[in-house]
Amino acid sequence: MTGRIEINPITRVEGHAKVTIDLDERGEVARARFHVLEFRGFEKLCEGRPFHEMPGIMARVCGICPVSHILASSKAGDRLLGIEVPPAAVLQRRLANYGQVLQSHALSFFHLSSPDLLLGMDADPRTRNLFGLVAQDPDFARRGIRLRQFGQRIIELVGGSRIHPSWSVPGGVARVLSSSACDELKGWLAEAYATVDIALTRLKQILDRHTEEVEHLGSFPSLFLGMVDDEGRLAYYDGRIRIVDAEGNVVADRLDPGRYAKYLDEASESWSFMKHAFYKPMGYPVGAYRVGPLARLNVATTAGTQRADRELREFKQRSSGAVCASFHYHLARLIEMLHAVEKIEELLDEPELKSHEIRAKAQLNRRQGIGAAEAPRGTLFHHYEVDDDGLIVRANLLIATLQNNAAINRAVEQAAKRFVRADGLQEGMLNRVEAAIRCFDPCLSCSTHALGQMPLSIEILDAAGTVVDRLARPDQV
Amino acid sequence: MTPEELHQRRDKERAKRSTEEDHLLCCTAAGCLSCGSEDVLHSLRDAVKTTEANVRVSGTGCLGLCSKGPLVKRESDGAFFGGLSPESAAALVPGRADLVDRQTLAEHRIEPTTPFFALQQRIVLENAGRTDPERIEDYILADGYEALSKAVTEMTPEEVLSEVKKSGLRGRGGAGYPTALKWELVAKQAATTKYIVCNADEGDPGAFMDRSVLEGDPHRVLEGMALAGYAAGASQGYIYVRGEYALAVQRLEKAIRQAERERILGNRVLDSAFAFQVDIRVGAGAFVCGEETALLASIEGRRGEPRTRPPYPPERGLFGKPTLINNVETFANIPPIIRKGGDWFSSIGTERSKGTKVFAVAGKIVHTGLVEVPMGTSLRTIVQDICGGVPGGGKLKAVLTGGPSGGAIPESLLDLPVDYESLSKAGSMMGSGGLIVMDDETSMVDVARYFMEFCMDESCGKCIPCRAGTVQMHDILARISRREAEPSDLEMLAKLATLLKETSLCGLGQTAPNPVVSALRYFREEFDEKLVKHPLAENTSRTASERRE
Amino acid sequence: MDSQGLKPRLATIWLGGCSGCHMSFLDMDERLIDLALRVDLCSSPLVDVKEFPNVDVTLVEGAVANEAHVHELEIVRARSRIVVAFGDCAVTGNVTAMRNAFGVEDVLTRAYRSTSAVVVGVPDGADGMVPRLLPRVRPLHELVKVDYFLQGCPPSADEIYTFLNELLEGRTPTIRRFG
Amino acid sequence: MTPSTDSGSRKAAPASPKSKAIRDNREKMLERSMSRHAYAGNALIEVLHTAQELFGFLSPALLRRVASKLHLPPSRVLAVATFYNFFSLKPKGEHTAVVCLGTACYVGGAVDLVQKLEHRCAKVGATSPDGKVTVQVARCIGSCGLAPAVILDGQILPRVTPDQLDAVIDRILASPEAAPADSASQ
Amino acid sequence: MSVKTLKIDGEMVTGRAGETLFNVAWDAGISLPRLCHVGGLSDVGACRLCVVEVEGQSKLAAACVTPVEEGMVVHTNTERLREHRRLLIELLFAEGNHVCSVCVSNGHCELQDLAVQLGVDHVRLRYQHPKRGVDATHARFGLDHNRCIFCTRCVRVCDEVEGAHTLDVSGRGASLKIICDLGEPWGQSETCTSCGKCVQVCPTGALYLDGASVGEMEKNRRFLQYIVTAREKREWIRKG
Repeated sequence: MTGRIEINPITRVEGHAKVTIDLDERGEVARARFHVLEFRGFEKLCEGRPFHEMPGIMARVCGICPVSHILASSKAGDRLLGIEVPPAAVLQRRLANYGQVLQSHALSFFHLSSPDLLLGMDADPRTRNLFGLVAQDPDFARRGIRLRQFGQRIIELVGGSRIHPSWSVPGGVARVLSSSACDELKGWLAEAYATVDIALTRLKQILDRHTEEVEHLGSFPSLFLGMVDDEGRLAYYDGRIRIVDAEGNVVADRLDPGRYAKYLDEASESWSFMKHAFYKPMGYPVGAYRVGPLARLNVATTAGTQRADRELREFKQRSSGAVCASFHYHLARLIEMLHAVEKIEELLDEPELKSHEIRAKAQLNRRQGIGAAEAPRGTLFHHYEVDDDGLIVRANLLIATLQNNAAINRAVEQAAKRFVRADGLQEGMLNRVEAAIRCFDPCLSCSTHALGQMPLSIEILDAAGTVVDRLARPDQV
Repeated sequence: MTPEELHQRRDKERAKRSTEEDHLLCCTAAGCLSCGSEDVLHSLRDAVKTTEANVRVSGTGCLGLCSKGPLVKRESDGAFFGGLSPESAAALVPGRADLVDRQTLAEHRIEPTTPFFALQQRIVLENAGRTDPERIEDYILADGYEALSKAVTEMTPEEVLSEVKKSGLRGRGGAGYPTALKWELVAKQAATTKYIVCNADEGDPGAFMDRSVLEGDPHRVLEGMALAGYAAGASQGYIYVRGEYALAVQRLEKAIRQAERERILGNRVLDSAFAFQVDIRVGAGAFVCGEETALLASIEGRRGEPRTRPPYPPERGLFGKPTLINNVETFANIPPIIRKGGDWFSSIGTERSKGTKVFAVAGKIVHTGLVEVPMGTSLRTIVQDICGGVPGGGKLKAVLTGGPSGGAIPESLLDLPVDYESLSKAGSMMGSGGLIVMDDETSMVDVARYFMEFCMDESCGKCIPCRAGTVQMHDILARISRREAEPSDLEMLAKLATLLKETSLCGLGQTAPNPVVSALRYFREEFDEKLVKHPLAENTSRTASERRE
Repeated sequence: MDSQGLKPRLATIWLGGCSGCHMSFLDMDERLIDLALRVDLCSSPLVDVKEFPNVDVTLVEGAVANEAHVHELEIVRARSRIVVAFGDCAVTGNVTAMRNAFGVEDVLTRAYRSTSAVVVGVPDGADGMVPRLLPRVRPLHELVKVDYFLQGCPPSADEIYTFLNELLEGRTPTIRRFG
Repeated sequence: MTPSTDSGSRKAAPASPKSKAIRDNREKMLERSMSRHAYAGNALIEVLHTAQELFGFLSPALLRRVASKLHLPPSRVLAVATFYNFFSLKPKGEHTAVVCLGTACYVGGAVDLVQKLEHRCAKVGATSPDGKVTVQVARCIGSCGLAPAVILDGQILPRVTPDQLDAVIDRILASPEAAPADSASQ
Repeated sequence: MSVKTLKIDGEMVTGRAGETLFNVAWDAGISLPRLCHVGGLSDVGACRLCVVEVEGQSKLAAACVTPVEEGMVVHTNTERLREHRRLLIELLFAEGNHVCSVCVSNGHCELQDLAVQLGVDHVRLRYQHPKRGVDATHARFGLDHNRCIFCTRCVRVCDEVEGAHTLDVSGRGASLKIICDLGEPWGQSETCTSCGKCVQVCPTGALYLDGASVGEMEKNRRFLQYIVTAREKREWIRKG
């Protein structure tokens, strides 16, 4: 029996996507693909706009990580002005970025993935969610909600609003950070450390029960890409690109993010709105690489903060080379949260943070500007070309999830082959395929510059393409 | 020229004419010109040269029956000849009947007793078929400038005004404001400089009455303006002519030159102390300039954007001075009123609408052309009796009056007498006099959309309701046409119609919804029939590329 | 449609938007826990129930940008007592609709053909694997009846909370902003 | 948008400057027109009419000269020039075809004529790529008795059918390099 | 100078002969919605938002261009007027490209404020999405045609107060466009004095200071009355 299974939509991910699973004559999985179904066309719709407006417009690429887009966009704008941004502005931007890493990772872990991990892959889909978690473990759920709240509160106090703050602009930032704000944020630190600790402990405890998932939800060798500073420490706001291979060997180092087009490129396929990025010297599709928490921990020599480094050393012992199991994105995410809280504490003590010198003004001095930053899901590039008057002529965005596209596809296929049986199809099988996707915390909104959700149905088609079986979720009848 | 000289000139011309055997008048209005009447005229003149006969051949103003052009009128028996070729026309010259056979000429002959001519009463168009528009002598022969002569020699300005008041004449530009009231307003202004403006920016699609008057009898308009100047105390007049009317401009220029040369216009009008001169301003293609404040702006060399009133032009008009604005047909009515008296004029027409009205009839009609009838004549008489109804036995559905500011009058209401009040009660308006006949193949939704497109294109854009509202109304109408609109769209259409009517700055915007409102009033079912309940269901069944927004 | 249980049934859905409104929903923070006691969140990108159920209120984020959205919106309208246009994209089209000044073809070309080194295919929906884009991004109320409009890009958590609270208390929420 | 309409039309304007002598002459004529109006700002529309008749279209240089001679702000001159359909800021093709879209013509099927011209020559308001024909529409030329009407180079074609129009276009396109418009008036 | 007594919304008020209804209402504490009117510039009555009902008149009157008359009875806030004003605002939003969320004037925009004030919670009309551009050629200012509502305040301030008449409106109807000189890019204007008054009087984000990002463009119009009084009366009065 040949046929096709479609998982549509993928839920508890940020975006509109589906999976198709093609079956061979014996009813076994021959191929599985991950399709992103949303598209908004930011590269085009920003054409003709003044570059000063770009942070505001580009924030709307994604409501989950708007700060990353604002930062990459402002940095591209800084380049267009050709100036050095005042130190206070850089500190503010860093602080907001860590706030963002914290809130986004909290969302991914507590709100979206922990139901799988803590309630179980096969739990009742009706309660396998944040609210189910609230019912079963209210304290843990509340902690998760509050950890995300802390991250959002940082953004709110620094940027003026939690989502799409229009504060970071070409040349610096537009708001002075008050002492009272810093004081309030310091008050959150103790609870944040405690919550991350509890989450780390819980996750490590259950890893033993998830050996199947660790092995089969996207465990394969690949390249990893992320930004580190000159000492090889994690660098989210600025740093240079390092690429390592599955063995942990550095393939390329100290690459200038501003010259990304020299070593990275993209491919388009008709079956997905999400493009596929690859490392140019190796070509498409072999040059596919992974970005994001797992990649960053694989490329970084050290985290650069005490507690995170302790966790990082333990993490690196999980493999002789790079950690290749995509399931460990979850763990990497928690370690990054710990690192973020430490960095936030560090930054809040910086006296310069509250300085009133926050914005450098200049006329347009360059025609091209590229800004890069580590977004929660991986390295983010914004590339603008402007005309003589500073109006956008061409924009290109290279987005984290897009760079994971090939890996997600591979993980989906691996999970499908391992868990999906066409005869006796069960909901839990498919949830594992989705869980493979959730490891990457794909922000489909970002990656296709849009986002959405679809109803789920799985249809098994025969060779002629007619539906021979249809699996509905239990609640769907 | 003194009044005496004027009379002498008239008598001399009359004497000359009495010796002539016949007078052949070939229509040289735009309609016939484009059917080759110039060649016909040449052919007639050439034919005359080949005979001994003392025959006068002239061009003349629009004879009305444009659908049969080129037209020639023979004065001796009053007969008309239509659809003539230059060859067949030459046979009209006495003694040259040999040029074509008898039968052919008979086929071209149209009796003056045919309803088209017999049922009309001509005041404004009285000189069409009588005079050559390019010769001032012809105008003088037809009692031209007699009224002006009478006014400056025998009447005070107040007396002129009072004749106009007695006549009951109302503005022929559309709204029907009593002419004398307007004149009075200007007359009582203390300012030393005042202006008379003739609105010859006939822009309604489907209207060509003013054009025919300007082309066919330019002196009449000049005389009317001069009389207004005398009554209101103004010595400068402007005629604002549509740029499209090049022939009218040419003839007006010529007429002004002639009148100035004869010192009928100028510093001493007919040797009196009254001074009056007229300049032409040529429009440059903007319908909104038919609106009086926009027209004034345009004469001042500015964008033709209307301004709010008050102050009204009689108080503050052209260059800030008191200004009297009337349209062509209104001025054309003045000379006979002064000549024959206001009482004579007011004996024609209805209780509240006096005199005659010229209509330009077009569309799905046998005889397209110009028709002048007394006020109060029914639309049915005009359309069925005079103009012969719908051709090919088609069914008449509605008559559009008032152009983009008017509306459709359904067949059932055709017995409506033509006057200002009846038409506006029926949801249309007199407008300048365009009358378009629709048969049952015409979609009223389409007609409403057409007029809205016109208003949208012609909106000056100054005020929001007109600029953006016409776009939205057009959008809805277009979607109704394409069967993509739903009932709520029709509600919004009605809301917008009210908004435009009540809040637009000038008449263009205020009346732009009229065709839509009247179409909805009488032909609602044509709209309902095109609505869809769920435009979505239809939209999604088609591919994106097929769907047009 | 009556709610099955005692608690009003709430759903959220996202169409063509950035998910920022949903994030703002989550920004209600601990009030979410309170809310969970008062309403039943039956369907949402945040939960695994994928077939859209009958509900009392649905918050719809995002503009209508492709054919799948049109289909989903019809289902939502048919199964919801109250439909709320949730955030600027749903209310006005917002940034999502900025592509309307360009044609769909231009937008796809710019995004896929002219930026990729390798073009195996362009996702124009021709092969049925992805939904076709609508020629024009549209706000919700152009396609279905919308009962309430909650402006903002995104509406703040406080505004969302107040709005839902008013609705739960049986009052008519009032508008506070535009854009 | 609409040019003059009939045989009484103002003389067709030469589209391209010929010898320098002629150009100088035209400038002199424009100057004379402005001087006749005593360089008054309120004569702007009259002067623009003259300028367009002389030069075929209103180039920026021409507008600038008019503005400075009439002591008007340049923006006002452009504002006026773009308000009226008559004024053209771009040179026209060798031939101009204007379809009347007045009510009578519309009812008589003028839309089909527009489509025919758009199909064969250029979109409304544009000139065909070979520079031969400029397609325009008018909102009633007042020849409603002749509906539907097309004005080709100032001549009214009465009661035109799409097929007749086809034939006319064939003739135009087949004609060799059209004689400059000003030679026709000699 | 004669004084006229009239009734606005039930209150007896007085105004000088020749004074507009708008100003008399303003003095009486009734602020009518408006976009084209701004104190210190001539009135054009273009936006129609200040239309009021005058008893005994069939037509609505735009208060900014209607002189007060003795015994007038005026209503400024009836249901009919509110519905008209609401629709006028919707027309403006549908006509241009007003993406409030990413506009430099977000939060400081008269159009946006009026939408809120008049209860516009969505636009019932089809958005036209015109393709308009941005003129960013001037070193200090920008002109985003997408956000222009053609109130012509900029044109009037440039002509009447600055005296340069650099700006004007070209085209007509839906294709209106604010132009500089002969349509040249603003930065190449020979007549612009770069005074910036146009930017400050603009009610939306159409005119902005270069470098402004989302929500940063706050306008200041107090200078206008100051300059006009100074020029006309030779009195230099700073109010408030």
